[in-house]
Amino acid sequence: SGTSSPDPATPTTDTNTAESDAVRIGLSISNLANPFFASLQEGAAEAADRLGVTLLVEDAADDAATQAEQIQSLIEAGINALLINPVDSESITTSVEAANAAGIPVFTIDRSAMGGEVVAHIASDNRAGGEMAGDYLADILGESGNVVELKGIEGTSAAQDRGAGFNEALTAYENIVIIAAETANFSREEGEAVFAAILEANADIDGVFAHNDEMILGAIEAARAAGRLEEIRFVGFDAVDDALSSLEAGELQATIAQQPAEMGRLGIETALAYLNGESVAPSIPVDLALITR
Amino acid sequence: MSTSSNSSAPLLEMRAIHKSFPGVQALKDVDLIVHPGEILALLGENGAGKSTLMRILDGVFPPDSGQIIWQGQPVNLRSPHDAQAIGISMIHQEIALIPYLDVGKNIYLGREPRGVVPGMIHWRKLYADASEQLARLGLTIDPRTPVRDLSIAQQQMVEVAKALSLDARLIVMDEPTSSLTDTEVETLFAQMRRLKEQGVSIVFISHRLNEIFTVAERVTVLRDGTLVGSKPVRELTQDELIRMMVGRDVADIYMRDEQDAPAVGTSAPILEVRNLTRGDAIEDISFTLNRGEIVGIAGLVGAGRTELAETLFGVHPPTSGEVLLNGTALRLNSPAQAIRQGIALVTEDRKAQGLFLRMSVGTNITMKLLAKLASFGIIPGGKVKRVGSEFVEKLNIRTPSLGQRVRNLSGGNQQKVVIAKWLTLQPRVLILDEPTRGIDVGAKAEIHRLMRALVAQGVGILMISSELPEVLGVTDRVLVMREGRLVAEFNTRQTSQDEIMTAATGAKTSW
Amino acid sequence: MVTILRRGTVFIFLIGLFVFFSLSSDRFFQDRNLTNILVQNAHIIIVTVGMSLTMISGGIDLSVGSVAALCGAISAGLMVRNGLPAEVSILLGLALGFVIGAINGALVVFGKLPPFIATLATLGVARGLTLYYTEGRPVSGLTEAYTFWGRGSINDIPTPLIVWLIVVVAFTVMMTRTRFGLHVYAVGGNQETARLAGIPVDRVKILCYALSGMLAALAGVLLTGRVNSAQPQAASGLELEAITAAVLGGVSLFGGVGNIPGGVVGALLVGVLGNGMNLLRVQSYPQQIIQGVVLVSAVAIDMLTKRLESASKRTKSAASR
Amino acid sequence: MVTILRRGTVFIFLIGLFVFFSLSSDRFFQDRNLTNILVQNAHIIIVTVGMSLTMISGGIDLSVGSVAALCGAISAGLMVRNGLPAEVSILLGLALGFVIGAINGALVVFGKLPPFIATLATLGVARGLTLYYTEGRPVSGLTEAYTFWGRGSINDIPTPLIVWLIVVVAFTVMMTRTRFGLHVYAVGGNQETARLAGIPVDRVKILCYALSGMLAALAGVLLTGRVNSAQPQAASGLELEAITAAVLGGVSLFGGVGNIPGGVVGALLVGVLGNGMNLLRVQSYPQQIIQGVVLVSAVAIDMLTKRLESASKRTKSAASR
Ligand SMILES: Nc1ncnc2c1ncn2[C@@H]1O[C@H](COP(=O)(O)OP(=O)(O)OP(=O)(O)O)[C@@H](O)[C@H]1O
Ligand SMILES: Nc1ncnc2c1ncn2[C@@H]1O[C@H](COP(=O)(O)OP(=O)(O)OP(=O)(O)O)[C@@H](O)[C@H]1O
Ligand SMILES: [Mg+2]
Ligand SMILES: [Mg+2]
Repeated sequence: SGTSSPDPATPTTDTNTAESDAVRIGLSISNLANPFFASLQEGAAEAADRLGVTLLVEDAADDAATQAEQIQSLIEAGINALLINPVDSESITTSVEAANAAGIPVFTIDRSAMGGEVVAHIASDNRAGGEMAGDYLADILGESGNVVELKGIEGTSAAQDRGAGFNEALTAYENIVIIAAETANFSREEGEAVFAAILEANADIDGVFAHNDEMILGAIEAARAAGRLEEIRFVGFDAVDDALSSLEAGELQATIAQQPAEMGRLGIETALAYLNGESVAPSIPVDLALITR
Repeated sequence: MSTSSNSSAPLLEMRAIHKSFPGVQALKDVDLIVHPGEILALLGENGAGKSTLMRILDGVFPPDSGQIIWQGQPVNLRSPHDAQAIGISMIHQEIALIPYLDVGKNIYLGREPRGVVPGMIHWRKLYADASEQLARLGLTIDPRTPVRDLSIAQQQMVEVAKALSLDARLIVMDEPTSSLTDTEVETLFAQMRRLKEQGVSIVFISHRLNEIFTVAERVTVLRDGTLVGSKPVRELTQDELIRMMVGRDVADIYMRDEQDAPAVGTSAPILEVRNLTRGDAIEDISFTLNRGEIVGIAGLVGAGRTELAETLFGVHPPTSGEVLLNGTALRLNSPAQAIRQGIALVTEDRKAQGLFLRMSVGTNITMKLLAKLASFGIIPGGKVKRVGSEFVEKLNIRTPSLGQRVRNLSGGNQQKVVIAKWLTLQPRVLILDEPTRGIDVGAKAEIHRLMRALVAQGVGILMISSELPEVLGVTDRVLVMREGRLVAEFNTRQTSQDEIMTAATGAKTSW
Repeated sequence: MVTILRRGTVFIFLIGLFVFFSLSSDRFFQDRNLTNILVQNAHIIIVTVGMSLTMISGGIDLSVGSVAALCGAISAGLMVRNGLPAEVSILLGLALGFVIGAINGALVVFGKLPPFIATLATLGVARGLTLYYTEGRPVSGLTEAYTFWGRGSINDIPTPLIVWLIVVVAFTVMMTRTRFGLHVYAVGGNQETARLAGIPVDRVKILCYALSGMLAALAGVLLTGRVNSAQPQAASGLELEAITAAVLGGVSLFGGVGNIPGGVVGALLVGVLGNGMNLLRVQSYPQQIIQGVVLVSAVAIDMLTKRLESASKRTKSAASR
Repeated sequence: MVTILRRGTVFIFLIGLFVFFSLSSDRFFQDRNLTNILVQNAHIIIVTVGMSLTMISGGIDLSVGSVAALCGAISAGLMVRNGLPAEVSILLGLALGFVIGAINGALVVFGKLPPFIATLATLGVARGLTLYYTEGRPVSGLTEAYTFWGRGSINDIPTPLIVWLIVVVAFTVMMTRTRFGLHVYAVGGNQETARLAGIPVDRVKILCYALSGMLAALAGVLLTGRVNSAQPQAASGLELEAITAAVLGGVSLFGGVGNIPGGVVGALLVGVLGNGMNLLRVQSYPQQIIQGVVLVSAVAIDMLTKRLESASKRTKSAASR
């Protein structure tokens, strides 16, 4: 029932809101001290300004219990819609259920909720990110060559989605062969160790994609040690600081960046669209950015 | 039932038993017969194979070949459980109690009284029964006391209680008296006779020959894993018995060599103990040990002898009093310090305090020496081997090699390793707590000879022993302790077993 | 009872934490939060019971976390993919846990493997099988009948709380009142001696591991129910938490010593500490540090009181002479 | 020598794996790959040496992984942030490891804490401090002088290989030829007997933990050098790998038994297995399963040969009479 049209904003009638025409949206953020979420909030604030929405922001400082309490007070403040960036996917369930009970539509951003009725989940499209990485790698390799995939911790959604996107992208290039796909558990040390073994097993490697930057940075060190840095192209994911400097140094060719501000903007726009009676997809993918030198 | 069944068919026959361990043929073609209602003594030197034979009977391990016939039927005993099931109960040489469990649980372990609900234990009955068993042996221990809080002697009595509580046809007692004093031994013998009257058979192992003559009817002797023979006790003298065991004559082992004996009181004091007190364990102890003198300490189980030895060795600091070594005050903070000052202690509990069971015989013997020989912390390998072999030979330790793990030695041979460890050190004061526990007559004589050689060099020896004949045989003076206090002192040559016992028990009468 | 009191200090430490957090955060001592603590630690408590069992018997079970994940996933899968009723799926999951545990026991008893190695191998194998079975994705689509066990309630009392209480009581009775319980202590206290006393040492050990496996499976079912899906990486590292709780509760790594309620107190101590620090908004770096310090203090104080106690006992017995 | 041979089976298993992988992958038995194996396991081997030490003394050191991370990060930080020369930074890092280890030892000896709890607390505290110090980000910008230890070489022999060989030889000599080594075995074999034999038990234990801490720091420095930056989450879980290697190599969790080269063989066995499976492109789910199975078989076969050996010895000695 999540994608259907909304009940018109009934709560506004019985509250004391002066500007009853202005839509009020609550945004509960896990931790504003983290720059990633700070820019998520900025994106949301900017969109709210532009669209004339009143935005009420709460910072849970990474604490699930605080978040639950703040959401309770947002509900009592009579908001029309609730955007949640949960501290913890599991314990947020009770807050989502509380909002459901109060008839307030709920949207989650970046991290999902495990229970309760959520209209839409807005998050980076890891799958699309994987595809971008695959396409870019194919592109710089001239659409042919041997590539390696370094996978994250098996069973995590990031590893699943990034891997799926990457593999799907590469099916389009018949001259590109994935010669090895190993897990290095998102760690730099393991990235180094695993890629060193892969280097030994394969005399001819043209490109590597890793599910995060830590692993690709490890792989770069392994290639350096083997004296094969020059002959291999590297693509990572996440755009961490070390990856950006490696990009500067010309060792890493590309990394995929998430766009938190974009998530914030999409969150507000989706909520408003829903309140305006438009139908909304349950999962709203947020584009990722390919960062190259 | 009565003893008349002796002439009837044997209760147990072990036929042509063979057993070998890596490097050791422990038993070779051994036969053993036990009649109903009989107390049979099983004798032999350390390592002769007595415990091995009994452990085969208990199903601990199988024989390499041979047969066990129980009441005329061949039986296959694959575990102690099987042995228990047919009515064999066993007191093992090494104390086999679970230290963290209490006395009552230990006594009934494996055959707990059942409660109303299946699987449940009837605790009240268990503790009541345990109390009764303990009382029968004259023990006043609370059955809820954890076993690790008991002294070795008390643990040995708990083992006895455990074996007696089992409704057994045959009870094997592997050196049950090795750390008991006469009083407990008498209690035990009374119980053994009572059981015999009820038709229960007992196999009794001991290195105290006087006990054999007191309680056993027949002896079976092993030597080097082979059967020497079996005879009624009354047809034997002590010398004949020793000859059977060792295969040669042994001069009266307690005979004092008069020339070696120091003149009491003329030598300079080496150790002076003044008003030594530690909590309630030992109170106001004062005595002097002279250079070249062997002083014995006698007393009942729990009299505080071990506590005194441990205090002198710095295991527990005293609450008050002082100890002088060669006229200077000793600091009794740790064993390490005591050792540095020239004091050595052979502890009573060899398994818990004396040995590294999983290490080799060589390492155990030379452990103390190594620390001394090591220069810049580096150990001289050759020398270690030489000293190790020397002591193995001197004390006649039966081991296939210096590399054998100590846990694989027979009980008596383990005890010899403990003693050897301290002899390598050449201390100035040697304290021995039950040093010859479980050691055979020959080796005991050898240890006594070594003690005398040490005192001849000016060492002072303090010997705790529960075996009064030994105390009378080797010491110059005897101190008697009772309830943590020193209650009497005797010149060994002018006292008797009765006089010492009277002082130890505080009783007026002797028996 | 005596055994519970004997571990008094860690328990008092737990009370102390309660008082401290109640004073420093007005949200701590609220129904909702307290219930949370009791529910969220359910799987740890249950696994700690099994861990205490294997540890008291002289072994250890490192496989609990991945056995929980595997049995959670398979029971969920049986229901979602194969359409079995929730109850049947859960019972089959528990049976699987029992069997895996028994295999651990057999490896230890007949393979003569050190328990550390045997269960570590099972840890790897079970996690691998979980990933294989789930293809690395969560198994979702559970019905109320399943999730009831992880997040339902009976008369407002949360089911997981009821489940762990029953487990704790049952296993406490087992360890203190039955022959099997006594035999576990005996085997852990001294295996050789236990054998000489005629105790079926091998059977006792295998049963300990099997029960530990079954409890791990139960923990996996509760966890799956609570988060409404079986996660392939669920319960990783659970073994370390359970061992910590058990040791905090007085179970010895060398066997023969400890009791069930002690481990529960240990698990709650760790749980309350984490919850309280979250309420006080302690950042996550200092949390690890504080946790370490509290861990050390709790056990150190416990050791200290024990020494004082035995010293006073000695004086008392002296006076009574 | 005897001790090495006694652990012959695990060693033979290692050789067997070598042969198997050499036959199945032509890449395996190449200079470069073999060197890789020897270099990439350097930190595990070094930590295993320290772990064997504490385990032989009857304890355990769970803090090695986070101590490695902390000391790696701080030595890197001293150089990058404070401008100290690489060698000085590294030495200070090792000293820090030694001190942390000594604190572990003091907690065990004077605080009477179970080693498991004491070092688990240190695990948490050290990881917390690492995150605090690094603010959760890698410390990069190391010079050649630092990374030389983790990925340089001398005459074409990789430095980490040289370092671990030296560590292994030095500690083997220490354990077999010196008084301290003998005392470590004695303390682990029977603490009570050791104390009564005048061995300074407390000092021996503290030194074991201190050395383990120092070796962990050394491992951290090598690891930091190898990946060219200090990672705040570096070496997590290293403790489990080291314990596994040590137990595989015959070190007992109950103390008193084991030797240094055994642990090295154990570490290499795990390393070779991982490397070989990567070369054979085994997927990662089955890798965990295969690893478990190999672990169990290696130890089981070892146990079996030992039993057969003693049986054949028996027959031989019987025949010779
Ligand atoms: N488990 C074992 N492994 C190897 N050798 C053993 C083992 N048990 C006993 N032996 C050897 O078998 C021989 C017989 O030992 P046993 O314990 O039967 O002697 P015993 O007659 O009881 O001696 P004691 O009077 O000292 O108790 C000894 O040489 C001993 O070293
Ligand atoms: N660690 C301890 N805790 C409690 N009581 C103890 C402890 N050690 C000894 N005792 C008790 O102190 C008393 C004196 O014991 P001690 O061992 O010194 O006596 P002993 O004369 O040497 O007798 P034994 O022949 O039993 O060795 C005994 O009642 C014993 O139970
Ligand atoms: Mg014997
Ligand atoms: Mg005594």
